[in-house]
Amino acid sequence: MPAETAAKMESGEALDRTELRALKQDLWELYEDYAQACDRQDFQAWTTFFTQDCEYKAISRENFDEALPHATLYCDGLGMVKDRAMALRETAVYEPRHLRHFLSGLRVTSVAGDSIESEANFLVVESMSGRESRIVFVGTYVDRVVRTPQGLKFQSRQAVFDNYRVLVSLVVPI
Amino acid sequence: MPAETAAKMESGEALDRTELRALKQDLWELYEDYAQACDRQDFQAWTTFFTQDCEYKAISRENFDEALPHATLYCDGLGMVKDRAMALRETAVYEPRHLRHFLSGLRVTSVAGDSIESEANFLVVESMSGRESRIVFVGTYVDRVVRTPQGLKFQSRQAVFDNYRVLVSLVVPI
Amino acid sequence: MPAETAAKMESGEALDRTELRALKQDLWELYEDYAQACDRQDFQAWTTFFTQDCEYKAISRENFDEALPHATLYCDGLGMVKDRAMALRETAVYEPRHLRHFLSGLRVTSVAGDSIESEANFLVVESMSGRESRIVFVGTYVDRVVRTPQGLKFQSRQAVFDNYRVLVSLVVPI
Amino acid sequence: MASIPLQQTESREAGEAAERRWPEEGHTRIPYWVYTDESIFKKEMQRFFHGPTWNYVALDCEVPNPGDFKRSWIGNSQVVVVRDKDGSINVVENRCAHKGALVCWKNKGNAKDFTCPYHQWNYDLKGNLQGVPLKRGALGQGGMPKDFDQKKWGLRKLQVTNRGGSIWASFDPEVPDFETYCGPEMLSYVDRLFPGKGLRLLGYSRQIIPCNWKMYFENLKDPYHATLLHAFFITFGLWRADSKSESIPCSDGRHGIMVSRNEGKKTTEATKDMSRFKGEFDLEDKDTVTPFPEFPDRKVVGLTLFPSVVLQQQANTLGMRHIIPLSAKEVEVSWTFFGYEDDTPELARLRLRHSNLMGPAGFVSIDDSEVLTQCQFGANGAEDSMAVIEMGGKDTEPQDHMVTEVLIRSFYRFYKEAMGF
Amino acid sequence: MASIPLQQTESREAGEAAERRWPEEGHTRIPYWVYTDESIFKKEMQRFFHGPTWNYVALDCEVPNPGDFKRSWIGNSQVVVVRDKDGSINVVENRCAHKGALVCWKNKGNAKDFTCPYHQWNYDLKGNLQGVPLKRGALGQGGMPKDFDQKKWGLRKLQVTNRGGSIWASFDPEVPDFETYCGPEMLSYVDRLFPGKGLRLLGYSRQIIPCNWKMYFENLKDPYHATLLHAFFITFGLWRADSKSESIPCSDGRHGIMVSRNEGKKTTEATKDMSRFKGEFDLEDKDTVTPFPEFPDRKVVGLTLFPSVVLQQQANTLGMRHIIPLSAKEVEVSWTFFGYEDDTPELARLRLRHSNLMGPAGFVSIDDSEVLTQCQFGANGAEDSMAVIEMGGKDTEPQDHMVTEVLIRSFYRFYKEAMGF
Amino acid sequence: MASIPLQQTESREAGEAAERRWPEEGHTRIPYWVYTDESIFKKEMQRFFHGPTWNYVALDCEVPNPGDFKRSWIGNSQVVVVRDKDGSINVVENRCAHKGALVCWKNKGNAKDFTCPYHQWNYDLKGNLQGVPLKRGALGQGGMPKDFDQKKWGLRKLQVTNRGGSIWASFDPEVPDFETYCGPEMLSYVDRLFPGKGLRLLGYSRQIIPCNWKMYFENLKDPYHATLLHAFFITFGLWRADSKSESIPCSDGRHGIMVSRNEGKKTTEATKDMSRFKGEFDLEDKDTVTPFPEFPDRKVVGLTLFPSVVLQQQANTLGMRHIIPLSAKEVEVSWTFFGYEDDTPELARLRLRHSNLMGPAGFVSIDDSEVLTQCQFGANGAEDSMAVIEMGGKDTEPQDHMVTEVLIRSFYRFYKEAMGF
Ligand code: FES
Ligand code: FES
Ligand code: FES
Ligand SMILES: [Fe+3]
Ligand SMILES: [Fe+3]
Ligand SMILES: [Fe+3]
Repeated sequence: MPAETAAKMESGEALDRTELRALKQDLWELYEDYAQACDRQDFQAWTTFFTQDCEYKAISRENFDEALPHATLYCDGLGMVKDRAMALRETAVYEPRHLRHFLSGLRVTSVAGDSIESEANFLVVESMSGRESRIVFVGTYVDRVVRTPQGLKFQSRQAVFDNYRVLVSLVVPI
Repeated sequence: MPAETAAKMESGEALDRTELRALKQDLWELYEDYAQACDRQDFQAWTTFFTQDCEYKAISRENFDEALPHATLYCDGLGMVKDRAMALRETAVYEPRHLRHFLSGLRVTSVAGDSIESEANFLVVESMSGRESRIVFVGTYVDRVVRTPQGLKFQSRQAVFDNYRVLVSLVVPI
Repeated sequence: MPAETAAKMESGEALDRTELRALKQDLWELYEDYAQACDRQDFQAWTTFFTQDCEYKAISRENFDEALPHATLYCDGLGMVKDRAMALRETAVYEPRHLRHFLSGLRVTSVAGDSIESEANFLVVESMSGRESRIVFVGTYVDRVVRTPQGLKFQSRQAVFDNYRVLVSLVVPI
Repeated sequence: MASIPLQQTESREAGEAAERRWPEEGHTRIPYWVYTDESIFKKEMQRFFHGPTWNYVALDCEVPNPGDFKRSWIGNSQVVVVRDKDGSINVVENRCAHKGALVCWKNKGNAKDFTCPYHQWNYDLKGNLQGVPLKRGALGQGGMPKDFDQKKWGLRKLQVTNRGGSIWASFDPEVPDFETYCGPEMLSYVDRLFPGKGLRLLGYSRQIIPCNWKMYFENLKDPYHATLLHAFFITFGLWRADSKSESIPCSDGRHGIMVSRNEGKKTTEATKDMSRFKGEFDLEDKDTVTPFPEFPDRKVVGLTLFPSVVLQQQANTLGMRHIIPLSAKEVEVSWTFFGYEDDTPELARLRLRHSNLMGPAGFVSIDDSEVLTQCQFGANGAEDSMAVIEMGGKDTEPQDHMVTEVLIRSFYRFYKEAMGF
Repeated sequence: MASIPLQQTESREAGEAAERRWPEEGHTRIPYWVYTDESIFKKEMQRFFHGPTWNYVALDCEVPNPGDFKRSWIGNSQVVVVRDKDGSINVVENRCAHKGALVCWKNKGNAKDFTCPYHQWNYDLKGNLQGVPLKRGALGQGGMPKDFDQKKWGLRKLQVTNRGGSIWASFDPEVPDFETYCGPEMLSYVDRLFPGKGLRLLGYSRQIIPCNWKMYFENLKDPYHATLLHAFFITFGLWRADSKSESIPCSDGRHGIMVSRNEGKKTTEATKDMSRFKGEFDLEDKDTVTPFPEFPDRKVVGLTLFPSVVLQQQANTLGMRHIIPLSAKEVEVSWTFFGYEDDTPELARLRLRHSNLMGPAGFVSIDDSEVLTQCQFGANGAEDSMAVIEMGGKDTEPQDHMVTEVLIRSFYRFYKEAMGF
Repeated sequence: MASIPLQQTESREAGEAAERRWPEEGHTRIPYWVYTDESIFKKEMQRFFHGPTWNYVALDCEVPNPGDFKRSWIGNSQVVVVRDKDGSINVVENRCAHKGALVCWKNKGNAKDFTCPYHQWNYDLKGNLQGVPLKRGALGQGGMPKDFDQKKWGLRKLQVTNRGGSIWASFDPEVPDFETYCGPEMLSYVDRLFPGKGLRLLGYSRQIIPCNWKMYFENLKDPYHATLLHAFFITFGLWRADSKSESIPCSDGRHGIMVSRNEGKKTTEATKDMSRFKGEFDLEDKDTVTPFPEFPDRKVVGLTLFPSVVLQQQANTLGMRHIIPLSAKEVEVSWTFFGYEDDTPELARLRLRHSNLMGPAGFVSIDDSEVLTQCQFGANGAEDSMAVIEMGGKDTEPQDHMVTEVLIRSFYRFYKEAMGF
């Protein structure tokens, strides 16, 4: 385990290298499955990645760094996550689009019992009719993942985007 | 293995988690080696990733979703793959360019004997003289891979690009 | 191990597939940790990835392919690496920016004792106030990594960027 | 309502703009070239944003302490809003008097003074030039000429008003006072949101919409669309045609007041015209659409305060939507969400939740951002065509309902005259 | 060939365009400013694409059932092609009569009617405005004025022709009929491709080429380049100077017919001039260059039907190359590949294979896309310079070979006059 | 210093440019519209880069062998620099005489001749058209008309000067000779860097700076900023106000010579004005700031040779900074780093190390690229405002120190007149 990462690990019961790698592999699958649900715009599937007491934010780095509570998209509890999914399906009006996630740089920053803090970079590319494909979001996930009987889930997921401003609208969760 | 993926797996003889991970590692190497051959513009090497009875398509999502048979680049059999490679070397006229592939989100959607169906996201960035580097392709590979004595090969590779239109030309296969 | 890669491996004592994969995993962590240090703009941390006798270059593909010695950013020895880090902190004047690295396609091209040659693709996306996020660098790392008591370090890292030109300035090392 | 003349502030006018002719029907029509012509855009920047108008630039809670600064925009000009040592607020243009470099390179921070990086000319927090390095040369050589008058070369200083914690600025020294500029009715609504109690900054959301800035402004002068387009609004009764409403043009039409009331989920006579009403759709978490009744008048309000901002109060979310035009075909909308220092924790929580209605990912604002994009697509290349805005009649008088485009008509009556069309 | 006047449809002309002077040599020269000047582009959009021309918009097999629609383009205006309940085809402009939003947001689909999302004005499949929600207000208030005449506010309706399954539209109600517009010779070639039997849609390829739309059009009026540039063509005899060919300008030069014959791999006298001939190069899979002889005349044909399309038949690939100009320096080429309902499976298979010759990845089309990019690079900033097009002489008469630029000369003779240069 | 008239080379002038009026203070002011107006940019390209000027295009060591070529730029026109069979160097415009395609598609290479890919017109290394395929037709048909005079249709040939291995070109056949154009003082400094001994190419760095090209040019006429902005320079004594320096305008101000001396790390009287001096900061590897004394005069030099290049010699890094304007608001700076064939290995090593001071990642150049970006931000939309350049007085005479903007004043005195403002 790189010294860098180890230094940031606050775990009481430090993982050895093999355990950490196994954990990262599990997390990586979680991250990729989540990205895939977003890319498919399967909003129902998206809700299944969260715990009941979850928090989900798509938040600008500006707000995150200043510790401002407002997030561009903010869900406080699984109910709000489910309401967002339903609203996207039932009430929101938007032009069709394709989105693709690219992830890199997964890192575990803390392990405490069943609670894991981890981060990774994301890049989201959008394609729409009549326009060139373009980067719509780039940034870092700042997450707290917990082990549950149903596998790993996000208790807190913050998609901290570096973009100064959102291009038109943030429809599909990041 | 996440429930999501498992649900889509049609295999008669389901793989356990360890087997699936091993398979994904093999596939990942195949995908990366393929991308690398494209990036190097080593067209001869590119032909070696396909089976004799292969199909290769670079196809727009528009055609793919509408199940239209036309593909922007279409090879039906290894002969056509080899002819494409030769034509790119010998007859095509095009301005020099550099391309780089970025892959993310490999997933196995089906395993049946030696035949594996898998997908992954691709992003291709182009650099040319006098211009800024830009995204030229983004989308999803939809593949059927088979085990052969020479290792894993593509029996069918569809590079389904989300881009509404090709930027100038598609010279180097995706 | 794919035939392709094997052919390029010049090692006297060839690694078997398992050893190679283990090596790639170690390298991948090194690459990701390095990228993370750059993204955090932690210049001090950046210096720790290099050996005493290191060479670091951010060099255009144009110069690299023509074997021209000039690099846009050039450090010859750890002293110069440290001086660069200090100058970025203490003397350079630049507008604040966020950068994110995305890596793909790690490959080992040679193993000779404790010295490993490896490559990978990089994509760097920049975000600045009042502007859209954009690709600032894309290309390939060409590296020589050595095993040291402190873990893997770069004896030589060349960030060979395909971009025809740098967008404004190269402040944060690639 | 006072009639405030909007003087012509620029002498030369771009050629194309000068030749345009408005449709003869007048303010019930909008020719699409007002949304596409860059020479008109240039003229708007000069005449409106650099003219005798008050432009929203910040909330004072964003710069609480002496030396705290924030960069902001007036049209396409960048300014710095900074709290002075005496606690007052200054607004200066962010351009060095020497050779034009931006002096301040960060969006927010704290400074004792501002030093331009290029040649280190130094300005105090009022924008006065207080230091020119090597002004007397080095080793007895060079330096500024004797007649160089440092007092003449400060940063451009703007007029500033602080109204209950909302900060407004003007490039024009002749601008009428803020009270006159708003007029009594608009002012009362501004004061309703900024009654003088402490503000609490909740955060920002910024977005770029590929449409003309006036389309965005119009969107908030258009209660008619809200009751039809926004399924979320209609379904949960947050904004409906069958609620008691008002549409009040102010100051010759430049400003507009849009008022309604949250009447909850319901089905009435008028529902049949709202085809996007989704009676069957319900929420898991009702808090999102259940406002705490913080204003005694129980109103829901959208104010368009010309030319730079929309003040929004919907459920418990309060927001300043700063309009930053980028070009004829692109506008940045910069949302500042805020509450009050005396908010209870529960109200603070509701503000955050309700801000999900608004902004780039807002349950209702998504619809607007998307539809405005499509309006600009329609306007592009349609210079021979025009919009018709006759809902609620053809006149420009205040109306006590929302099935009307009177606010838009009033605005274009004003616009047409102010632009000399 | 009938001489069809191309009227001036716009009243005001952009300043720069009006001042340009054509080189005195006339139609044997092309000044590079025709490829770079945005004011000329604007004039072309008005005069050609919005003028008395027939523009390709779709194939009827793309919208087989009532309610099926497809979005398409005429110049830089978006239209919707929709099959009406009675099976006929309507083409309407995709812009709401109210405030200009695009009414249809999807490229393809099926609809009973079109509802604009913004205020839900509803149009039938002919483009008639059939519903305005809250037209009579709500709770007795608001609504449209009494004199609002719904009949006047439909979507803009275009003239439509369906010729053997190819759909053409015109913004100009005064456009001559399609037969007259094409002229008998072009018409016979259109009918050759669209003889009235059922069409089968194979798919689309779209590309953007950073060049003026006329460069693309010229490229298909230029048989001379094909026999030199396209190594793949020459080597496999798909298009060669030493094959029996024709080059026929039509309708004052606006259209062009380019004909040749596939004579297979061979070496003749003329081969020596074709330095890109690669005698040694052969294919593993010969099917790619082995057409099934489906047309009795054994011709290979490229038609430029002004201003919007190239009709291509090469080997067994049939394609409509829709020309969608984006700006003076960018064109989208949208390829629709098709076959016939009665194609045998083997012929269907060959069509797909042969489409590898064409499109953004086409064995020969790559060359064109790349070379046109370089032509635009050359034209940019070269307003004082011009092209010379004297191959095959200086006149504009039809020629029975391909070593000629007569189609391009004819086109620019027409263009010069039509644009008033 | 000879006064070389800069003739008006274009007949029509863009409308906007013609109407601009310079501030009455004259050359001590720069109105910001010189940095933002595209019609002025167009005029500059014609009048300066296509006019009677000598433009840097290459070093002869980049094309050592017959047939070696390199693409380069003069303003926004691309040229090919090629070594002919006899060892001399030709410069031709990269645009086919036929239909304008770029003839050469690679940045560097070796060629016996140039064949345009489109129709394979073939040019010799001087740019003469030597082959037109199918000129006499095929099978007795087609071909070029009898009066087609091949001699008239070559590539555009430029005037060329090779001065000690630096290659210069001009579009204008009437350009004065290079010596006259430079004037004796500038010429002596050019010769100091190019004394006739063999050059060694070290490599390129290219960058795009979102600023007007003149801002970049000015930056190198501005010794005053360097002693204040560049903490790295000041701290290590590479460029400081308290070193013996000169600021010499040449040829009516178009060119400029900036001279100083490396006096190492020190603290003097003047240090107090240099607030960015970092006495406590030291390097691990001192080589970076320790030049080998290769020039007997021990000078450090920056030359602005109008309009296309900055020649830089700082420590042991030698560089040609080629200025390639892309638009009014963007410039490419293309750096060619070089040494001499007789460099010792140690000197060669130092050149590479010292090039870390310069270029897109240069310890000092980063500051410039960043600050110029901010200057353009300041200029945008500030057409009613202007820069003041009075450091070192108001006149335009040479000065023997660096606390002055005399080179910029001289340049704008020249510019104002040359542009007819
Ligand atoms: S530009 Fe600000 S000090 Fe010179
Ligand atoms: S814009 Fe279409 S209904 Fe209002
Ligand atoms: S354009 Fe060069 S040969 Fe025709
Ligand atoms: Fe709305
Ligand atoms: Fe062609
Ligand atoms: Fe500098």
